[in-house]
Amino acid sequence: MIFFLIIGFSIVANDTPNDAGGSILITTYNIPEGTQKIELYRLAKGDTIYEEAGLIPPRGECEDVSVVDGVEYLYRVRAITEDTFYVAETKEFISSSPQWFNRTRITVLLFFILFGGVVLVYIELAKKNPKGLFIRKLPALDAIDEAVGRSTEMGKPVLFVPGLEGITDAGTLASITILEKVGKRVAEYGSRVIHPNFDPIVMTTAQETLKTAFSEAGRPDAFNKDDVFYLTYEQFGFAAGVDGIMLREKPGAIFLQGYFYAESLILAETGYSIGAIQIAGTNATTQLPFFVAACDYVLLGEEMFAASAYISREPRLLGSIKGSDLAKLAILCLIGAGVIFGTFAVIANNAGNPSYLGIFNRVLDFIARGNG
Amino acid sequence: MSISTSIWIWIAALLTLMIYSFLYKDNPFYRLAEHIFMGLSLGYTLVILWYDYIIPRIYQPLFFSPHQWSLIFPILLGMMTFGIFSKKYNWLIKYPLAFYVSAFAAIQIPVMLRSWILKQVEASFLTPDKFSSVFNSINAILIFVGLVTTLIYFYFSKKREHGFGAAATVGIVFIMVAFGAAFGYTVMARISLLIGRMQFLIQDWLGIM
Amino acid sequence: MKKRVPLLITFITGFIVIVSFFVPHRPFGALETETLIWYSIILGFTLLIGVDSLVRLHTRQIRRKKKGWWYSIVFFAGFFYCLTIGIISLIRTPNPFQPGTVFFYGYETILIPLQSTMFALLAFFVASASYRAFRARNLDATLLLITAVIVMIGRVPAGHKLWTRLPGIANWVFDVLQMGPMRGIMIGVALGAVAMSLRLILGIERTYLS
Amino acid sequence: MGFWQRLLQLDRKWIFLGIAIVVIIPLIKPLGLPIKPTKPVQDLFNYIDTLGPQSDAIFLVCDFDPSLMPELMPMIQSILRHCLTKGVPVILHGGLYPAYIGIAKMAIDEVAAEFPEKKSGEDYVFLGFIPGVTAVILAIGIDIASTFKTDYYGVPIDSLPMMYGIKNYSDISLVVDISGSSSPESWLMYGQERYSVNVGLGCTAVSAPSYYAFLQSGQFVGMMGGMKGAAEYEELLARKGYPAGKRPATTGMDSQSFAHLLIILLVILGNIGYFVVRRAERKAGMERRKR
Repeated sequence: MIFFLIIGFSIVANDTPNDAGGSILITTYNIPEGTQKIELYRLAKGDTIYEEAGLIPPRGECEDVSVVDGVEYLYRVRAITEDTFYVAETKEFISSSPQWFNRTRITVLLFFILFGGVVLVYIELAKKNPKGLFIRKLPALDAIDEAVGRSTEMGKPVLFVPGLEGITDAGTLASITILEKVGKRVAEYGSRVIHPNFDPIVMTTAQETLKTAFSEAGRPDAFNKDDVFYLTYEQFGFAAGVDGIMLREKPGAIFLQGYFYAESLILAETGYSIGAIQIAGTNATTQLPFFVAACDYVLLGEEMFAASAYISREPRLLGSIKGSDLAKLAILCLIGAGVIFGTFAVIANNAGNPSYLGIFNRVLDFIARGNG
Repeated sequence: MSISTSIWIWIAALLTLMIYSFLYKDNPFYRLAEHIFMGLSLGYTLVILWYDYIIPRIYQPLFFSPHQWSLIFPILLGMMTFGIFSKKYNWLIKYPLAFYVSAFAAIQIPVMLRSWILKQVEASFLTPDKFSSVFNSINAILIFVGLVTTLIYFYFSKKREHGFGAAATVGIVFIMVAFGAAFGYTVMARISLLIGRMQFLIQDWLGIM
Repeated sequence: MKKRVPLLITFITGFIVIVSFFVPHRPFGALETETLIWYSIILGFTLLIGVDSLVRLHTRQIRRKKKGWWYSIVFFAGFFYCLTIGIISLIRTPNPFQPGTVFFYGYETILIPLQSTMFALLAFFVASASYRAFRARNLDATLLLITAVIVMIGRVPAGHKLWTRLPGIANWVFDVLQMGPMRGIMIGVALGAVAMSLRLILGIERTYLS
Repeated sequence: MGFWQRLLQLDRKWIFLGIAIVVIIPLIKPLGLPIKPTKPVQDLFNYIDTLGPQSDAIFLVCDFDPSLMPELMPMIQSILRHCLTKGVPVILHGGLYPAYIGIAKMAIDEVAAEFPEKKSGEDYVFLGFIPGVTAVILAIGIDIASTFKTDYYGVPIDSLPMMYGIKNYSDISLVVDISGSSSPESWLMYGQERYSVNVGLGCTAVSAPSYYAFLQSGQFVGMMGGMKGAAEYEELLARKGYPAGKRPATTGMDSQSFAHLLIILLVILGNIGYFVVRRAERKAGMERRKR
């Protein structure tokens, strides 16, 4: 057998990092000119013959996923050109093993622990002293009382649309908290709330919520379960149905709170045309523009979460808002410090000292690693 | 100009017109098309469910080797959702719901942290290469200011006073510009869909052009 | 029992999924995919609830002979038609969505036009809403409408005809002006979602159990 | 009731009629307003235009449902035409979800009929649906033939002449995802980050804004956004003298222009009316109080 061991063409085998085992990472360097394919062979400790282990793609890197954890191997590659072939081998035995921690995800873990910790601490603090946490008041919240009041004066009902998402959506959950507040006001004023539904589970939850709200306002008898009903499971069918309700019942106040899709604009337009006060809120960022343009008050994305915390004064919601705020503050500080340090590093680099720029890039790399 | 002779194109065209008749007013033709649509899409959902869920995820792994008997648990949990139909066993649905809600939440956490937060923070760092020309520098600073003031706008646990309030005001200006851009693009997409339907009616059905 | 066990399920599931994201070692790494499979199976069942709700609604319409009840018959006709051709195609071919099957034919000639027409109705509504509801009622809405107008005009050939710079400005709005706030909104919404997920897993958030 | 008040209460049927007219008339009598390609589309076009019969293949993915056909179908067909004209080997994948395969079939049937000398398996390959979504994206990085086994027509992939030498992403110069969902992110996450394959995309106008960030960071080679993006690609094909089919996106552009102009006009008119009426009401309110 004739083969060439050329200087430069080499192979490195390592246990694939951050995996569940059963894989060895093979990297080849300085692949000879004109290579058509690279064959991989492997020798298990104790065996005498190299067995075939597949081909290496032209990039020169691959994972051998047919290995057994704990068994030690030697590797050999053959780079085959038109008229000859070149060989490279590993010198030391290598084995694969599973890892207990995926290091490429360390930034995610760090951020998760910090953020989660802050949220939990603030939830506890809020439990002890719910008045102690300040949350800015949102104009849309004052409007709730006004809207319900005005529609009662006019002898018109209130319409509450909870969006098209299921109970797992953060927007739907916030919507239920807001519904509680609206329900209480409606009960106090002796008005009526109509609540059409898209999702059957959201419907049962809304029924329970309104029932509680009415009893807490001291008017359990005024609650009519049939006002919370199931409409349809089809997007435009739902929009047409709600439109029909708007035109027939002429509600004085309309709440569009939850996750909406393309039908948002149909609902908001019809609501505007019947002259109702419209208070919208959604975490669907694509639909926010239509609400802003056509409704009187809008809770923009995260404002919805803040609003539900403000209304309920529930520690779990207050704590989360405070936690999110601190995370935002941390992000602001981080990128702010980045600007200052980065400017300094570039100046230092231009003055002939590249070490600070190196640190800057390493920090960036560390944050980026969360995406590995 | 040659009007189509294919019966299927005629059916499609008539259904299209029946839906559009809603623009004049709600009428029996629209109602008819709407209910055909709802019925068909429900049937379609069931066929997808069968083909995409039940066969590959339940039937095949359960009845062909290697049998994955552990799948019996999610199936049982899934069946408990039917508890919603009975007053007495209504509470049964809470078990699958608990699993479902929690799995969704837990899968969502790393995704959100990685691509919605960390990735965006990383992209927001001002690196030297963003200042390659005067125009690029101004743009980089505008993007940076847009992000910072937006974050300040969404900061809820501080009173809006002085500089902080001013920054939040700048933030809402940026937010509204972003919404305007999204608005424009969405309108564009809706019109495109209408053009597509009109092209069908004019070209494929009526044969004009 | 009726509340404790679900909370326990919530916690264990959430804990396992999160740990398996960081720990590739057995048994965690493999548990992530397993949970996903379980999740998708249960998702299928929750979809069935929606199907059932709709079928019930229309059965009730017919039984009570409510106004327009015969539309519900049309609904069932469409439903069973689609189901039948679906089943026929499922028996005959491995993939009923393959062109050539009866199911695909019905899908292509009836469902596709209906679906796209329904969606295209929005073009009309967007026009009427621009006239009747999109108002510059305050500074926010004014800014929004002005940007929208620039983008709408800048992104079509007519914009180039009006002023050659317009397309460039519209692109600049995208590349620069909207980038910062979009990132900020994404970060905010994501923080809210993570906080809620955490509350759910730890059993602090129980609204869904009521 | 003043003029503006009456105008504001105009029945919306007239507005609907207006939209229908500005959309239909330019379709029948096109004006041919010039289309100026933008950079993201130009980038995508240039990338494919430098390739030839000897280059690595284009992997074109059809990831959208029928309701988005007006925007996305012209894109997929333009890329197919471009590849077939230049002789670039092209693999059309019928999408990550089962319902998309029918659309891919319609696309390839129409384009293949325009190129009677091009043969399936020799000049282009059409792959069917297999379940798995992200698992499929990952598996293509290992071996296309063993992942798909046969092409859409049931011919084993190993026996297709075009597929000699095309094993996985390392033999693919570009993945073009024409998508109505978030699938381009999956191609980035699993295709690009794991196997460093280049990715380009075509998407609806609704989702275009959210992909600008990725485009800016260089993760996508180029992008077509909405019907306008498709029209720009058709224009680029036509400028080079390549066949561009019926150019459905381009013929739609005149309607698009006029519809936008009408909507802008409506926004302006509606707001003028709103302010005039509001002022009149305020004045009337004040006078009443004076009395």
